[in-house]
Amino acid sequence: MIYQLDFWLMVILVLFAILALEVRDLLAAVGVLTGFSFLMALLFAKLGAPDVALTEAALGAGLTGVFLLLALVFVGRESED
Amino acid sequence: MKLFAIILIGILAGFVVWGTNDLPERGDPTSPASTGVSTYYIENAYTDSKTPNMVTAVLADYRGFDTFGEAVVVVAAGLSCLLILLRRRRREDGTEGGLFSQADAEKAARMAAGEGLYGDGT
Amino acid sequence: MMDLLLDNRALVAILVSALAAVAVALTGERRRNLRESWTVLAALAKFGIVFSMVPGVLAGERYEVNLLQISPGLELALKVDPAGILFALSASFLWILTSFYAFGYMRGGGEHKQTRFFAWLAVCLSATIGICFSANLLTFVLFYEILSVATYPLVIHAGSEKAYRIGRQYLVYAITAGIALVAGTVLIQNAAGTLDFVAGGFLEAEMGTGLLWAVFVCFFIGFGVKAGVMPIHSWLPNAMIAPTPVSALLHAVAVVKAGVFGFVRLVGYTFGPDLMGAIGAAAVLAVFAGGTILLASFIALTKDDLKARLAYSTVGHLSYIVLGVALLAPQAMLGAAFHMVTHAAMKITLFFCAGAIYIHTGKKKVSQLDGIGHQMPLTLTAFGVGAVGLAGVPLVGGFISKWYLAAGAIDAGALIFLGVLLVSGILNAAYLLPIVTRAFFRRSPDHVKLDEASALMTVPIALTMVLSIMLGVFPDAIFRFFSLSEAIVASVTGVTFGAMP
Amino acid sequence: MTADFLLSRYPYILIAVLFGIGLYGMTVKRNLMKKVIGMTIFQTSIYLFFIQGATKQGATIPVRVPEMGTSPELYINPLPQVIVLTAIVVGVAITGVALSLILVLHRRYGTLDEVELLRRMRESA
Amino acid sequence: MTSRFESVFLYVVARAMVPLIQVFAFYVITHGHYSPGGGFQGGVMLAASIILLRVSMGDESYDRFPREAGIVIAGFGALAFALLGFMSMLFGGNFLEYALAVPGMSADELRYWGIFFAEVFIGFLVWGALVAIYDALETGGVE
Amino acid sequence: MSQIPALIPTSLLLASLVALLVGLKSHRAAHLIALAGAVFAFVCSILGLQAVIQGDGEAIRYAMGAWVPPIGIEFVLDSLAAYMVTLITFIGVMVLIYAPRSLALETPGRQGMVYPSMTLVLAGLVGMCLTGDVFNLYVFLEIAALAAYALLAIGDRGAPVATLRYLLFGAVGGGFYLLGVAYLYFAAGTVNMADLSMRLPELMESRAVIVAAVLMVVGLGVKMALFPFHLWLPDVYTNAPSVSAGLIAPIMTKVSAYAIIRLFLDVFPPGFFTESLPIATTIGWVSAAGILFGSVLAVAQHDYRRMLAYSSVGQLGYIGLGIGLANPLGMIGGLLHILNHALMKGLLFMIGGAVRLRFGTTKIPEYVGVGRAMPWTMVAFTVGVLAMVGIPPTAGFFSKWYLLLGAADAGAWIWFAVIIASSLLSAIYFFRVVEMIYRDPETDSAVADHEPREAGEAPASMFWPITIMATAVMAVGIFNVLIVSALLERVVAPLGG
Repeated sequence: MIYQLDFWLMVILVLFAILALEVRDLLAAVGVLTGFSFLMALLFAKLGAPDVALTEAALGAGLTGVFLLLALVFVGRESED
Repeated sequence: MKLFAIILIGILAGFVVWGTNDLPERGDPTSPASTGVSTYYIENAYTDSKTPNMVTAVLADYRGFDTFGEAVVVVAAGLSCLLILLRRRRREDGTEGGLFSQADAEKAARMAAGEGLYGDGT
Repeated sequence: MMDLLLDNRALVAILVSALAAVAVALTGERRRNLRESWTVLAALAKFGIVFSMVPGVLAGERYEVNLLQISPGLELALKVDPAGILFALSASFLWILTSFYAFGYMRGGGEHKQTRFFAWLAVCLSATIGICFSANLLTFVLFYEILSVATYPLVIHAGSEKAYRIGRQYLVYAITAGIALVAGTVLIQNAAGTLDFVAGGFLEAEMGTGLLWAVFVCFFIGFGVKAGVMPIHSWLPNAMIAPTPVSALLHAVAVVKAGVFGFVRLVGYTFGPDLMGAIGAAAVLAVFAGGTILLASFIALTKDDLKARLAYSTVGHLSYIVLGVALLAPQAMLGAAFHMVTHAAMKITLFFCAGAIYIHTGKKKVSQLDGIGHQMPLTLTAFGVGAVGLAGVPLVGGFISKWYLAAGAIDAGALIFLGVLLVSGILNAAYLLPIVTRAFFRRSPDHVKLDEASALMTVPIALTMVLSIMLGVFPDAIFRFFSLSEAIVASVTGVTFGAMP
Repeated sequence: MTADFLLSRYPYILIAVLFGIGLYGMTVKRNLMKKVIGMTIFQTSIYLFFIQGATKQGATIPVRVPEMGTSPELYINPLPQVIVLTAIVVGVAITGVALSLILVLHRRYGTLDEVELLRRMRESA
Repeated sequence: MTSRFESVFLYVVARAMVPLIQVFAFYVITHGHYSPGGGFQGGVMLAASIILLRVSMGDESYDRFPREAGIVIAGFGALAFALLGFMSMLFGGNFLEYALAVPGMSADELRYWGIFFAEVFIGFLVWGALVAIYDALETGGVE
Repeated sequence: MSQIPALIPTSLLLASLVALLVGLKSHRAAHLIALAGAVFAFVCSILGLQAVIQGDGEAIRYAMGAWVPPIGIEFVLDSLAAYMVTLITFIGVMVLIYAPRSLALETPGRQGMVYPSMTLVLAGLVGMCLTGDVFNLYVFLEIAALAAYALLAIGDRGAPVATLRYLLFGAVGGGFYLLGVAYLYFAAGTVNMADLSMRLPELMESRAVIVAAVLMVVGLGVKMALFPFHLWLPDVYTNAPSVSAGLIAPIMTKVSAYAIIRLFLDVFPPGFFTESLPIATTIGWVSAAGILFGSVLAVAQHDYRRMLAYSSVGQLGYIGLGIGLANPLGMIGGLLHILNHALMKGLLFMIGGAVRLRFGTTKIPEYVGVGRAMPWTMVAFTVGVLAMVGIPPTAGFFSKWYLLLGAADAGAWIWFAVIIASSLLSAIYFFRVVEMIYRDPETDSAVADHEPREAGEAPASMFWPITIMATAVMAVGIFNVLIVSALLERVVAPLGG
């Protein structure tokens, strides 16, 4: 099956998404989210959208992560849920 | 409450999946999306603008206005962040510096009580 | 220019007082003489304009003005017909007298915010005349709502917590009524596709009994509130907290009569007597009116506050008119139309007197009035005339209208309502005449000397008294009220009366 | 039917799951940062929907290769990619604004718990 | 505060990397026609380079890239894009109709350059705006 | 002339960009540029409106970049769009004239950034109205939303919290809309509205289209603050600066309502929203619930702005009812209410700002004596209140009139009753304020413990916009038939009748 890679990528994406939301440490959550975005970029590339993949990698995985981390500097990394 | 939200989201997700039933098969080259406008872009992108990358051609030319709008969104976001966060920034030597510090509260109060379009006689 | 004004007399009659309101508001408190001359000028002009249309209307002329389209297929339109001019004539004539009386009253009492008072009074008059001359329901609703809102500042004039509370109550009633009217109007527009008043009615039985009943209920609420039909009357006695000229003009002549006039329009010009009878709505209306007459009279008996007593008397007498309309008999309708005028004249006399007594002596309660007839003989004489008139004694206007009402009740075969009329006549006498006897035949606890209120108040009182008597002796003199009443009945039912009584 | 459906539609199901997870994060989580993270996941799932719907069997990326010519079935549909490109930038812009709001309100109220925040806001009003 | 992380290594590496990143970013922007990439991606890279500068050099970086510069660059980028759109209107075309922007050139050539300039402007704009957002966030909501 | 559809949004965008750059140095120059842009856009909209009316409702179509749709993006100036655009730019001009003094008080030191944001909001909303492309609509939606977040967040202390909630709601709404666009695109292969309306009739049974319609309507419904999704609205308007509230409350939610109407009338096949799917009816029911909910809660409020916010929830329901009735009269009522409510709410929020400037309060019990202190402003206020309650001949009466006619026509008696009940409720909560402002601490025994208010009419730059808006409220009421017959009757023609 040529779509097998897609499938496993997507499953991992779902796991990452759940993880990003359920981890209590916000720093870890942001890290997982960055990983999520990066995998997503990979999937985009796999699906034949290199432009989008590049953008997602740069913006989603890169800058969003930086912004979130920057915010964490001020608001702290604890979360109650 | 939490359970209720999860059930609702589950129903929504189910609904979304239900809708995909009538979407074309995955990767179907005869689907409406593949046979619609996109064929024009694929066929003519190079002849119209000598640009091999069709995404760029569509982005900057055919749907250039979308991109313009998007550019404005980015600027709007930058502007919004500045508006929300940047008011006064204290430099290390204690002087008021940085962006946008023309008016402080006192001046504002004067302006509110004053005359003219901007409250200071002008 | 002159032609334009003459052609649009109906509109000019409305605008005159609106302009006066603006002029009054701009002139302000400091130049009060100038301010008051605006009021007088407008009142005279308005009366003149309305009066000038009377002969034409009697001759069959209908002055029409189409202002502008306000909704596709619906015009803001004015049309002067007998019913309208009858009401407009009485209101505009009494405004003249009220104006003078109000000058005396307000100055005598040193009331605050007189500018606001006179301006809103003028606006109310505009709206009232607008109601009179409305050619269709939408225009009617428009002026009706303006009247509701414009009355509010007058009701809260006193500025006390109680006044505001009553003002709120008034607003809730008035807005409810207005919304009910709008709802009914929408139903009619939806079913009939037209809103123009037609003598004899324009609704058809084919529209379905359910819909017609819904329309009737909406309008019953809409007009019933203003007309003080029980059980939705309770704002009216409370609203007597307003200054007496307001009570006099608005709660005896303009505002409440607007509700009654609405019933005239409803029965005579929207449903039509036949349809009203066919669906049974008339009977319901008559029962409510009859009940109100009796109940209000009984309540009036128990009231010690003079204005409250008069207020309940008003509630009762308004229902006379509603009853007359609801009986559907031509004679009753004639009586009802004429009672609109006679009741206005008599009740305004009574209110004027009450106000004069209050301003002059500070007395508000019936029980305080012992022997006051010796102090203010003219005022109390006028009061007596009004009282006997309301009770239905001949030679005063009330007799004639009651006579026709009674005749109509017999005609309609509704003898129970004849009984209601008779009982209430007795009750009327029972709650009004003791005041007169008290005033003249009991000895006052204080020392009394002849001391009338100022001429600004007594002259209007005398004039309204004369008017009341004139209506009883020569019902058709000068103003041609009786002919107009006959014209109404003729246009609605087709029945003409030969000679006058 | 179910097996077939799953085989051909599994991306949609997984996308819907991602969509649901994102929404769950936005609605149920009380921490505002978590909400923003949920928002990112939610938006990304929509981008994925676009991209994966645009795939075309036997087609290559939408960059013209001179030897292949420009037959429509040879290239993947570029339009959804453009749409997603635009949407990604919009999404990041929203995230940026959301974060700046979070900073301000954290400075003012000292908490990121939504319920607590609303309570404090009402109290101080 | 000179830097968030007092590290000479970071300082040196970052300073060395910034120009490289910028060069690559310009390459990405200008080669949007031929390969994946374009204004957005390149602009993000430019922004990333500045952010790296900020992280590694702290306040010193404001001398190289002032705080105001972000929004100004963004504004001018967007303004230039808008004027590019208006340009063809002057010659009777529609908004963003590159083919009419300059009389006397062939349509496809013009569109090529139109796309090129649009990408460049977008690159600048994204650069500026993202740096502006970063700068704003970096203040942490001072009041 | 043919450039008008493009000129309206682009001139606003240009103005905002220039104002942004200039605003870094001088907020005055930014104000003047923003104002100039708005005035220019307003003039253009008037010209466009005139052209549309003279052209018998024939739409002016404009292809961006001269790419014929569906290849490129199309802007369509038809009767409905011209109507909305004129309204938006009018409100924009008024608020921009009004803004400086209020901003100096409420957001000191940030004015230079506020003006470009205001024009951006206007540009986004105008673009949403004009665009003929469902995805372009999303882009403009987000432009307007982003600028609006900033404008709303700089208000009182609680503003950021409220705005973040709005942002999250808005993101969900935008996401739903975008997902709907995706379904629509994959089902029909195009994102152009005109093209879609040609292709969709044969796809009416497609589940994908059904899901697309539901998602798009729900997404826009969230943005519109339709009843269950209204939760963000009250806090946002309560904490926002007067200028932002005066700009955003009148038009922002309306434009989302407009987008739903646009989808209903022009994109999806006739009958799709009414027969295939009960979307219109559902909107009607939730709107009815929203009307009651908003009106009842408005009665309980003591903060002027909060009361207006809840009133907005109710009033938006009227527009929803117009959609729900789905007959010509009801739809005319809904569309007319977009205009009326925009004028009335804008007027009332602006007056709230003027009172705040002079007396520093937004609490209704502290409004005592304001009527004496700023008489003409309060005359305008009274006009606004009368319109909100629906007293003829103000504007508010006529939208209710058409809605009631439409409800009677459709036999929707419960909705009929809801409209009537809410009129009464709005009378209760608005006349409360009227009573308060006309009380006079000097002569009124009931409120003698209040300090007398010093005389202080709103400054001219605030007074004149308020006056013009109040006049417009009256004029739209009296001359509504011109609007209805020249524009709206054409718009609702697809509904038959």
